[in-house]
Amino acid sequence: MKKIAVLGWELPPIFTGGLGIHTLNLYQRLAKFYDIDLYLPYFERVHINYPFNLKFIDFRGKFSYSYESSRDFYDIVRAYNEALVEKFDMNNVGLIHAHDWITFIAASRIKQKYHIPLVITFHSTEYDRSGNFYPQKRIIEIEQIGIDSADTIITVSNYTKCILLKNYKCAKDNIVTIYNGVELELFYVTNKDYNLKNQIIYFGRLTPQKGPKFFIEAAIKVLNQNEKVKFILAGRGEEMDKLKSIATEYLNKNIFFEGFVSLKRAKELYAKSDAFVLPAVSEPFGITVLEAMVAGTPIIASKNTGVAEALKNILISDFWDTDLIAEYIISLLKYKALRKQLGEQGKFEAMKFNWDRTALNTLEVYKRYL
Amino acid sequence: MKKIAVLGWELPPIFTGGLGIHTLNLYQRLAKFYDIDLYLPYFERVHINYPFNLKFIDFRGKFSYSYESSRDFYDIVRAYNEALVEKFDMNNVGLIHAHDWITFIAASRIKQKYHIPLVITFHSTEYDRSGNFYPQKRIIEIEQIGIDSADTIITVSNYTKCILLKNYKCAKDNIVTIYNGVELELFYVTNKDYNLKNQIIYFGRLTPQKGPKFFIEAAIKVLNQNEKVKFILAGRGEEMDKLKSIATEYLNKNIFFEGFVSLKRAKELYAKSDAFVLPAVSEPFGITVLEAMVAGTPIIASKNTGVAEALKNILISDFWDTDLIAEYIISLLKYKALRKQLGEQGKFEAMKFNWDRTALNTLEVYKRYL
Amino acid sequence: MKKIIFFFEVHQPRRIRPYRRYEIGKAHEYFWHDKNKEILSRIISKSYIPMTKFLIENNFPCSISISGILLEQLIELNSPILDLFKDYFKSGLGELVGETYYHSLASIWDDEEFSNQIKFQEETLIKIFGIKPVTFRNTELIYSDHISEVVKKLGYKNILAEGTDEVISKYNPNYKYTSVSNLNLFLRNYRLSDDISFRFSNTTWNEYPLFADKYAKWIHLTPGEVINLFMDYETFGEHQWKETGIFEFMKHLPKELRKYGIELSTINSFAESSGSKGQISIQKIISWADTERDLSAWLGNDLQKEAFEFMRSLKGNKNMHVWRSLQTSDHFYYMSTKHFSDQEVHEYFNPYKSPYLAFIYYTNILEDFQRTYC
Amino acid sequence: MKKIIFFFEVHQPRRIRPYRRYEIGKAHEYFWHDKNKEILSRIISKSYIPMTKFLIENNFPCSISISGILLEQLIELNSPILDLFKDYFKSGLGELVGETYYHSLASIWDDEEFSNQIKFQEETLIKIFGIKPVTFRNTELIYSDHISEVVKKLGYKNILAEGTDEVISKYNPNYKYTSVSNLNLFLRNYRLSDDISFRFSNTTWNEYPLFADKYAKWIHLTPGEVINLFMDYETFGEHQWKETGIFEFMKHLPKELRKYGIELSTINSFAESSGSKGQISIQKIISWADTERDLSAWLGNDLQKEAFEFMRSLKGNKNMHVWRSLQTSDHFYYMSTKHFSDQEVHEYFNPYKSPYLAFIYYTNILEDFQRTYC
Repeated sequence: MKKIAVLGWELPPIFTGGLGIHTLNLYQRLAKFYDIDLYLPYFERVHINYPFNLKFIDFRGKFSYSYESSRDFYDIVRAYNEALVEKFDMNNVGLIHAHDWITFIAASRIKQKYHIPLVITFHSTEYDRSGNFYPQKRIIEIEQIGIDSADTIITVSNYTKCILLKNYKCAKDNIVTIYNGVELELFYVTNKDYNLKNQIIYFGRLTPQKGPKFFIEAAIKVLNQNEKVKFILAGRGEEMDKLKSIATEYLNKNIFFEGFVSLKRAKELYAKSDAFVLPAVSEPFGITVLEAMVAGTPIIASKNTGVAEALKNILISDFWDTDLIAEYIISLLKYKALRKQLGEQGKFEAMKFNWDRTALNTLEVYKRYL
Repeated sequence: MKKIAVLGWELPPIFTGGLGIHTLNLYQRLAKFYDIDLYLPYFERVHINYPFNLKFIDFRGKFSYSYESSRDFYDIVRAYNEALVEKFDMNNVGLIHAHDWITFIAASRIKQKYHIPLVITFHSTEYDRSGNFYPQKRIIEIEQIGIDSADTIITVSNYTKCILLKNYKCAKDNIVTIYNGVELELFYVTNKDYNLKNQIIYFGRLTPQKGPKFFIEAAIKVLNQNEKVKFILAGRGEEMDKLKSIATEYLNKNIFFEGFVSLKRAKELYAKSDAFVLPAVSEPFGITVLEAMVAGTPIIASKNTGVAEALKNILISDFWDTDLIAEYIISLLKYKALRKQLGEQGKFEAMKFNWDRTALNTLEVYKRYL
Repeated sequence: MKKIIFFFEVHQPRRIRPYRRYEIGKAHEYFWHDKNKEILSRIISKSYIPMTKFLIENNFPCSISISGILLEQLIELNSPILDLFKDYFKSGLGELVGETYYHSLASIWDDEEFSNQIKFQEETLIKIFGIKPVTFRNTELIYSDHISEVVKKLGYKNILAEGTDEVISKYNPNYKYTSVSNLNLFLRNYRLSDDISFRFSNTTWNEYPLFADKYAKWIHLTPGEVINLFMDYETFGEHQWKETGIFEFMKHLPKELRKYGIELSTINSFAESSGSKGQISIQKIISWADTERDLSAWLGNDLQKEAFEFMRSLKGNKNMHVWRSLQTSDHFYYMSTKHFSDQEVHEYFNPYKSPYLAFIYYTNILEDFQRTYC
Repeated sequence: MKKIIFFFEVHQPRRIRPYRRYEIGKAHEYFWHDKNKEILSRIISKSYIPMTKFLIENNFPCSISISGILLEQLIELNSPILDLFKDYFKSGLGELVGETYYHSLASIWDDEEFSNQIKFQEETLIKIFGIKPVTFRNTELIYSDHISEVVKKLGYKNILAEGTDEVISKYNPNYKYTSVSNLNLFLRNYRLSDDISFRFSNTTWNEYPLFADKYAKWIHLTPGEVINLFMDYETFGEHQWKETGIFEFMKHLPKELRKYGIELSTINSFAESSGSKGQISIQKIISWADTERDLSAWLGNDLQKEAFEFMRSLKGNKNMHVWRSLQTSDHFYYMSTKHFSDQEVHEYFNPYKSPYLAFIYYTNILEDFQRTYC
């Protein structure tokens, strides 16, 4: 039986970013079908039993000092990729699956060397991450290398697929969209009550990409009409101070910055809010949308949010149209029926995004080569 | 690419029994992985597009008159199997998957003839169907032939697996349990209210196998203490008159026979009942349990109900222990918290039974041979 | 001698426009003139004109109701269809059927409001066609004993209702019955009606293609005295495109029926010539909508209920015509969130795509209406 | 000089038996004697006896609380463990800590009931051990300013609380503090406590295996004056089996600590010799239970709330001892339906396997109690 070599970056419980959650949920299912080697950067403390083989790539030797400290992220990625190529165990591998630009250099070189089919997944593109402000050319080049080398490209939404088609050289027929699942256990709220809570929530990093600025703009427009409402921004990020200066008039009176929140606190915030707003400038998928929906919370999301394309029971706006976002918020505050219907139908809709389906669809891609 | 030949019996919308629902949900997913020939008895009117190939076996020639009318079911099955063997299209088939005894004769003969790997699924055994009263020996023999010929046996629960191990000659290592999914769309109820409804429901055929008699016995025990409760038996079956005679004292006052109910009516009944009771004598899976749970209804099920082994948020009793069943009913009527907690947690638990998982697990079996 | 009756519902709402909150208190024009005109023009040219010409040219008798809210729009558009309708009714072949002017749900919550809207429709029909109807068809066949009482008091002789599964489990729909209010009651035969209006062009239907001879045979084999085929007028040319052969089918149908001695009729002429099979009481409200055949297409979810209550609360205002135009059932239909196949039907007809937007625009408008006219 | 304090909670409930509805009004014996005896005997021989012997043999100082409801059962069982405990406290190494006799949740709903249960426990401790405690540890470290006020009034000097994430985000738990009621307040160091009680034998833990030298070094590197290691007594021999090496670990720990000049202490002796780092106010109730560190382990769902309300409603009855024995927190813990890892913990301890059965048996019993004693 041929093996699958997965080039990864993170894995819960060590790092629980979106990519890590995807990696764990996908490969614990696929491990029943294939022998899987999962390559990861060296971590000091992983001693959990996974159903796949962990291959830790120690690339600290590439630096004269500890990699955690001073090198910039790009250099760390290069070092990781270099070490990956050197230490790659070719034995019996039938397919390589590489996740995001942080593994694409290695993926491309390994493919060149051994001529094994390559599948790559874009969980995001440099255009998303930069929020279209100064995308790094050197990273875009690496993404293009990945595209050029890949036999199949997986994107997490048609939205991301369109970004690839628009900004990179790549063929439409090579791209497959596969949606992520949502972790029900963490966010499911039984029987949310839809009484008015006068609270609206934003949850995400405070970076231009996610559009917290537009959340605050919409908040101010609502507050100019109704001072009873609380707007909560949960999450950290480099924009914090700038955002606070925009919110100034209402800061700590109606607009609150929660900073980092645990998953438990996130669930609590979802459950206690009348709406979750994600005015993302560019969001390849938007798992928080599904999480909030599973908690029964009505959603206002931007058109540039990948998962929105697959959802009916949400309200959609342009990210910059804070007039419209404010109007949606006011309607939600005003009409319980709107909160309830969106919340309940939305919960049901979101629950259909399960990781079994993601695994099935990924298997379908693998089947082309194995 | 090798094909999979599926020996089936029914398919929605023509027949929508449990086997038909299983066949449709499973193969519309697996059709993405394999070219699938689905063999079915000849039906006059199927003109729907499925993602797999339908192969209709017309076996009316085996009789001198129309098969629908007078021959007994066993003879029809024999004729279907005979015709199946004759008309089987061997070209490029890599695996045969046969469902229930009604296809096992053909499966065994085709395997003998072409030496193709054979997977069989038991959706029920003769012991279940007969409710342990006079199981037909000739059918058990056919089931044994299926077992003897199969490379892997799939059962829909460990409960059924145990029946096989106990009553047939078969090896434990050959058997894999794969649970069914539930069709969310049909039964999901948003925010059930758990106010007292004074209504308890049984939904299933009125046959000894499903234990409606024990439902009535428990009902009478409850009614002797509380005359406000309504007990509804939804479904038809040969036991109807006998059951009415047991219910006599309370008939049409507290105990009602609804006869045939549509899915829509079933959902309504689930939603408007304080509990769903299935005191099955032998139930390989028990999809109605999941359906009622998805509708948010508390469950009392017998130990001899396959799906019960995989559920935590239900109440379980011996089917004959109508004292205990009655006590559970009274507690449910008495304590809203019990209804609500069982209903809400149960809904969440049942929703995890999705057909994607069933398909993944079935793929895992196929993978052994293809 | 068996008869078949074709009854057609001719109706298009004044859809409201995507009305934003910032307009509240400022803009009082609620209706989506461009969209309504665009849709209506398409329907007129694809369906209303060819179908009405067909009726005239083929001397095809049938019963027809045309909502007032549609007539208004036809007049505004200055469309030739209005003259065609007049021609058809002048020919005496057709029967003009009454309803509520606004194609509303008034029947289920306010007898007075209901009666007023019926009377207004009568006046309109008299003004335009010179005809006072004697047959009544309520919005989407919404019906109950109580509704028939109100209609009876207004002087009608005949009324239509859906032959729901429950009704036809007790009564063969293919007869004339009597309502508890003592009107002649006609029950729609939904299977045979749907064969034409829904299934006609469905290539996966096992009876596809449906030709007039086969259909005539089915009618012949169906026991009863009168087969009531009630459907939207848009069936012809819009739901079933011309290319499906629907007009050819209709054209050949009368002569195929004649082979079995079956004739076409209108509701009232049948009613006058035929006896009642008995009385039927229908206490719970039924309709022809969705698979539920109840009110759930319009008042099935919380959005619909909250919007409906809000609208009702504005009774007694200074702009009754607009308020009543906001009562048209379609506005609530667009807010439906039903699952399954019905959802697709709802979506097909929903100009806002989303039931949530339908609700938001509608309540925005009511807020303005309340401020401006109450 | 840094100190570490081991505090152990020794408690087993009187579990109720699977009490059927048909027994209501007939059977008034509620407790599951066989099961309780079986579990307790196992724990005594696997944990209580070896651990207490260990403490005595190694002159190991620590603070211990033993619930009254457990002491009753030890007396009934006539177990040698009672004499071992007496020996240990006679040695003067150990400190006996007070609590509610019934290990109940009385502190959160009734100050008088709470005080009575504390006093009853004091009387019991005096009777059995001849010792009146000065340190108080509430059920599962349930704590708030208000609770500390009540405890202060009863004459206690020291009290324990959980060092929750919120508390330790503001205060280093490794000091003695003062409660708003002016008691000496000790905060559990949950990470270092859990290293022993939860993670010690976890082979997938990256620090596995944990040896005394490594642990002593961690303690050494931890800033502060006192490390409060609070845990169940059953940790030793029951949760962590003898075979895991837990006793060897404990045996070597004092001398490894001594290498860094760290000594073991009891709560009160530390309290008397050391100053306060400052006052801490904790207004919302906290506990050491589950990951939430609140009351949700016992009152987190509707089952628990309904059962608790029912129990409370029976105040003022003719069988206070049984009623109070039904207040033991464990009864509510068994009704928890939390997800995740906690669920497994709950299930492990749940003798009925199902929270629903725990609820049904409990309410059945209350129904009988109500009939019989109210």
